[in-house]
Amino acid sequence: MERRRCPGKKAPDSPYMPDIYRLRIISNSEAAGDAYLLTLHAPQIARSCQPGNFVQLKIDFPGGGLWRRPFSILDSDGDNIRILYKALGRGTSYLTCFTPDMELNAIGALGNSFSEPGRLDSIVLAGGGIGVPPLYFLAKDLLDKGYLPENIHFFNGAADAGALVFLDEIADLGVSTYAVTEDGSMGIKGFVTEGVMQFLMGVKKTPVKKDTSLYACGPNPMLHVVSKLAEEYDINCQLALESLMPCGFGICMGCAVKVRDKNTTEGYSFRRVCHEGPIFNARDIIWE
Amino acid sequence: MERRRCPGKKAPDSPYMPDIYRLRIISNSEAAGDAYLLTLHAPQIARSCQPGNFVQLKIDFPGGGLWRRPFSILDSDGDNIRILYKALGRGTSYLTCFTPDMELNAIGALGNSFSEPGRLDSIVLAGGGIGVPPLYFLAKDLLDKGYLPENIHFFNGAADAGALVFLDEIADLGVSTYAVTEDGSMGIKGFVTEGVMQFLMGVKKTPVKKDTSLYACGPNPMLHVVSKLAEEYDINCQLALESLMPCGFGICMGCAVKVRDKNTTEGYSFRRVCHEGPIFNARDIIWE
Amino acid sequence: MMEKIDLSLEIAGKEFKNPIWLASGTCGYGEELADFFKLDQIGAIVTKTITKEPRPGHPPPRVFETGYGMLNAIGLQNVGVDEFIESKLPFLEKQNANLIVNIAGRSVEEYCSVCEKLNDASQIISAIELNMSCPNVTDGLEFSKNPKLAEELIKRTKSVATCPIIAKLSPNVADISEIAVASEQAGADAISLINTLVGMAVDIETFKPRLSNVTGGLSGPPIKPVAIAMVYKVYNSVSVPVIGIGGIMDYRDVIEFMLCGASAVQIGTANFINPRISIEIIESLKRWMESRDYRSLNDIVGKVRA
Amino acid sequence: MMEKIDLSLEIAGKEFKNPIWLASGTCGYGEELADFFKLDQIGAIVTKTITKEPRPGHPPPRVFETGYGMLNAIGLQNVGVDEFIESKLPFLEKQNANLIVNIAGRSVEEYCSVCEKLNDASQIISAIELNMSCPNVTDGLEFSKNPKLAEELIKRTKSVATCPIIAKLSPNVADISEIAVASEQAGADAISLINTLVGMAVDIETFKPRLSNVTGGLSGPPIKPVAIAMVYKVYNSVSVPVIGIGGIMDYRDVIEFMLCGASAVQIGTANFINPRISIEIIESLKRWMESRDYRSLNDIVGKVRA
Ligand SMILES: Cc1cc2nc3c(=O)[nH]c(=O)nc-3n(C[C@H](O)[C@H](O)[C@H](O)COP(=O)(O)OP(=O)(O)OC[C@H]3O[C@@H](n4cnc5c(N)ncnc54)[C@H](O)[C@@H]3O)c2cc1C
Ligand SMILES: Cc1cc2nc3c(=O)[nH]c(=O)nc-3n(C[C@H](O)[C@H](O)[C@H](O)COP(=O)(O)OP(=O)(O)OC[C@H]3O[C@@H](n4cnc5c(N)ncnc54)[C@H](O)[C@@H]3O)c2cc1C
Ligand SMILES: Cc1cc2nc3c(=O)[nH]c(=O)nc-3n(C[C@H](O)[C@H](O)[C@H](O)COP(=O)(O)O)c2cc1C
Ligand SMILES: Cc1cc2nc3c(=O)[nH]c(=O)nc-3n(C[C@H](O)[C@H](O)[C@H](O)COP(=O)(O)O)c2cc1C
Ligand code: FES
Ligand code: FES
Repeated sequence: MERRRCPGKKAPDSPYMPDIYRLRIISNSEAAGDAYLLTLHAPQIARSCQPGNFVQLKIDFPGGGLWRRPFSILDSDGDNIRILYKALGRGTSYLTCFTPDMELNAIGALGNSFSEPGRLDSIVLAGGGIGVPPLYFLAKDLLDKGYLPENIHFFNGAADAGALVFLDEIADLGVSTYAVTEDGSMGIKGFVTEGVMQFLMGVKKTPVKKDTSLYACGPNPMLHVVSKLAEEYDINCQLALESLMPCGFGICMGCAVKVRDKNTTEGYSFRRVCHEGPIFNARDIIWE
Repeated sequence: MERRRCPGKKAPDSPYMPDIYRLRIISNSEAAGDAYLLTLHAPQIARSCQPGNFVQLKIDFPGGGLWRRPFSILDSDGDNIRILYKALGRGTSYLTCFTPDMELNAIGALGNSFSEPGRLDSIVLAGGGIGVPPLYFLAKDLLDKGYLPENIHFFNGAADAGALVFLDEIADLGVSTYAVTEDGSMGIKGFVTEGVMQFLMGVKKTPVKKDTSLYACGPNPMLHVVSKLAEEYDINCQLALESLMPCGFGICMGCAVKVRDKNTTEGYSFRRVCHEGPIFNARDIIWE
Repeated sequence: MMEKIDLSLEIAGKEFKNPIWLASGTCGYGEELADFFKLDQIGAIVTKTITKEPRPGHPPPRVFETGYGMLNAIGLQNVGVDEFIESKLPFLEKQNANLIVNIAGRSVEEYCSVCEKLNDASQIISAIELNMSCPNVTDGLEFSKNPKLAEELIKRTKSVATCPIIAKLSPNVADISEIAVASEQAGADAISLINTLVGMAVDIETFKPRLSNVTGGLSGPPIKPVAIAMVYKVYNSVSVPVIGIGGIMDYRDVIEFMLCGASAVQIGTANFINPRISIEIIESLKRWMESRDYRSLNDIVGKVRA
Repeated sequence: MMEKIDLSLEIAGKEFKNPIWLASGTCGYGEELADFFKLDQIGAIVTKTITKEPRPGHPPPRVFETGYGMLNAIGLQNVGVDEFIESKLPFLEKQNANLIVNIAGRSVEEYCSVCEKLNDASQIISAIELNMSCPNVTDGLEFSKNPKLAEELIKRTKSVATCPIIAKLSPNVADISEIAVASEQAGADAISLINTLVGMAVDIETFKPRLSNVTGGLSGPPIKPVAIAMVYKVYNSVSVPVIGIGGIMDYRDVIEFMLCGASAVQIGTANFINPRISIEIIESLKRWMESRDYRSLNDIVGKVRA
């Protein structure tokens, strides 16, 4: 596996380094699908962040909690970044109570970014649950860079229609948007991987061959299936991984993921999801 | 030392027992002298509490804090109790952020109460710093019971005029009110004990002998001096003690204070400030 | 549905209606907690350590809050075994509380003499718990650090006492299973753990230790992971029941202990914050078991998938 | 005014500009933290444990948050001493970082061979810290539990190494001063403590341990009172400098450790939450000393009024 620094991560042409900021909250309110949308005034981060990057937020919720909490950047405009989050546990639930003009201590932007697909590829984005944010940012970024909306296929999966996150906003980008629900209450029935598989089967059958690039973010079992699909169909696939992250900037080795590594006697090594990731090539990951 | 149950503490004629309540906040706002006034809707406590009683509030401030925090009851009307507190540390500072209609988990009423003075005694109340609340409640209670306001002398001490707590409200009771400030910026100059001493000297010189009852609440060094004065002038003196209180209702033995005890071989024993107290006879306390 | 759930357990022939007990030193002799719930609802109440003679305990300050935990050095303040039998036992009997008496002494003889005195009341005592591990007084601790001494203590008290003996161990050792195994071999009917970890705090204003005794015992949530690791280790070393103690604040903590091998647990510091916590935990535990379709503690105890 | 305050200290002839160091395993090899501050500002950086051969470390999950603390079982993932010298040392040298290299091994020989290799770079290494105490791998721990082994390890490494040796002790022992004394007698130039406490946590949904390694090391605020008690005990047993570690989150914690005898401290878990914490602590410590009119660390170290 090459150890290249991915775009967004202190690329040689960018003087940007992650830093600690006190970010003012612009807004923090409910979005569709049980999710919340948080807008933070963060000029330094906004100007340099890339799809896949994340921030580590310090949420001092009552009763404690030691670590910061990692959140992907959903997108950025000149001065602000947005975060789309679900209130799953203690920290994220408490985060919903923060109101405009309060400040949040953040470290960012952290992590690497995606490699770009070929100009004419079919681009498949597969987000399960709260896996939408990095892919949304990627879709926006690709459109900015001139990729054609009709080449971008965004699969958004959830348990049911009510839990689908940010579906309208994705559709508003103009990309092909597919809802996938486990209970079939909207769109394709099944896991989000079901939708992706159907799409790949369809592509295979089309006479005009096109390369496909697959990007996915979601729970590990989903990413595992996605990896298998990518292998089966022999397509490029990048995954945005999650992990427990005590630090988020590479000093604790806690967020490790097992990757193939020919340079070690073991044939594998552990990489930091926060620092060499969170974006990995699917074929590098060793699933256990 | 007799082990009698003091009034307010499950007296045989009262079926009242301390309990755990979720109390609705009626108001919580700044009062004079850096203090805050908190009104809680607490019918069960309000109807049975006595001067000297306290409640244990659970304040889930960010970053933790395991124990509840004890606060004297300032007074009660039919349904509500009031608490007067200073924002000294992490818990009390966070308490200032609570707003009406939020709830506080409380245990109460806890602790014993004062013994009543003789009907015609000169009654001296000495509160240092945030020592005012139990004495204010006592003064109100005595007035309710028909004690004459002119017999009640309330000494209220603080570092300076600005830090004097609840002075106007005390004066409004109609009792003789004396401000004592360390820097002399208001009233008598010196520690609150200075004011008490001057008063006791004055009483000594008056031809008509009257018994004096002294009640004090404040920091330990102050209470120590008050005890010495009481001994010197040979008058009844009751102290409302403070202590670190892990539980507040008698099960941890953490809040102990050393008292004379002829029934033990050591000549002393440790009593629980929360349970046998917080009101003690000054002459029982062993100061170290 | 809830009725079908059986929370009971047995230790050395004694029945406990449920596995939620109150830890020694955190429930007095039951009198104060009886204001908050009926004592016969909980599995057992373990009394504050009783010694042969009454003890005044350490001077204040005796306690200090450390983040989300606390230090204590109470110094085994207690009324002594005679006064305990005379004035505390009758109340507990009247309340129908399932009673475990925790005892300590400066020597094996002292432990034995307390046991002997308690024999008269043995029909209302379910077990004696040996505090071999109080970090705040010199007695006890040695027994928990030296397997030979532990063995002697347990053999001797077993030969005297008419009710089961529970050995309560200290976490302040290199290998707790060594002491647990020695205790089991000497005849202990159950092992309870952990007592507090030795800790200290200093006031940086006055330069004085926060406790008059300088060091004290750390309890509460901070010690839970340590307690769980030790329960797991001891469970895998002995075959007598293991009783888990340390930092339990809710029913989830109880399940964690049970998965690692605790047949029962004791609630300590949490009683200070919520005197009704044990009752609430019993209810939540039942509901959780029901939701998972478990019928008895056997479905949980030791079932960690390590 | 601030200029008059002298935060420096000396250990075995090596000068440290201040007593705020970064603990092993919580600062990598300095590369990532250099994004947040200049490494030459802190007293020393103690590198992640280095072993003779590279080690992959334990599979995930490796970490778990426990209340206001955390468990870890990284498993000494490291690049091995050769790669360390080749690719990590040059960066640290360029940054002018005061460097302490933490090492471990499966045998005394392994420790010694790492020491030997480091000798070539000894002009830029202020000290070697022996990790005698990692609870997550079998190596190391025994050395910290058995005074005889500790003595042998230190004697042998001292005879090989050309720079001072710091013995880093485990808290998972019955009497830490025993090991400290043995270490001092064997020639250790300083004692650092504590490493993590053994802990465990279980997911009650899946019944699986939270760490792949089942148990791990507890760090952060929960262990501070334990660390302080041990530093105090060791300080009163040895005369070499003691370095305090465990749960330090701010300058007040540092002062507490120093009052109990720590000549210097290491910041561990706190770096994860605030990568600039060490720099902030140096500033606050200076301000506090100034406010109290203290000129040097001698005014604080060991000054607890117990
Ligand atoms: C790189 C990255 C990007 C992420 N982006 C987003 C995002 O854009 N939107 C979003 O809603 N969520 C995102 N997450 C997940 C988010 O960090 C967790 O939901 C959050 O940390 C949970 O915190 P809590 O206090 O609410 O949960 P807790 O009460 O602590 O625990 C609830 C659950 O969350 C898990 N969890 C706790 N801490 C972390 C952590 N540091 N990392 C991952 N999981 C954790 C626990 O294992 C537990 O299952 C991301 C995670 C990573 C690693
Ligand atoms: C019986 C009793 C009645 C009291 N009545 C009042 C009152 O009416 N109004 C009022 O303002 N204050 C009262 N206090 C004091 C009040 O309890 C403390 O100020 C409060 O607990 C401090 O909490 P904190 O989190 O703000 O402080 P922390 O940040 O925890 O510490 C700040 C300081 O407060 C002290 N402290 C912490 N916890 C306690 C505790 N449980 N008991 C006593 N001191 C503590 C600490 O030693 C420290 O010096 C009373 C105390 C007692 C024992
Ligand atoms: C204030 C206090 C007093 C204690 N007294 C005793 C005691 O007398 N005997 C004993 O065996 N354990 C005693 N303990 C230890 C507890 O029984 C228990 O083992 C320990 O606190 C860990 O549990 P916890 O974290 O739930 O509190 C005491 C603990 C506290 C906090
Ligand atoms: C994630 C992590 C990794 C650690 N790795 C090492 C290590 O490799 N070698 C070592 O001697 N100590 C290691 N430690 C222990 C720390 O150096 C320190 O002794 C301990 O964490 C206590 O300090 P703290 O509470 O400030 O974190 C590690 C600690 C953590 C949290
Ligand atoms: S979270 Fe610490 S190295 Fe990745
Ligand atoms: S505070 Fe627990 S006994 Fe008084």
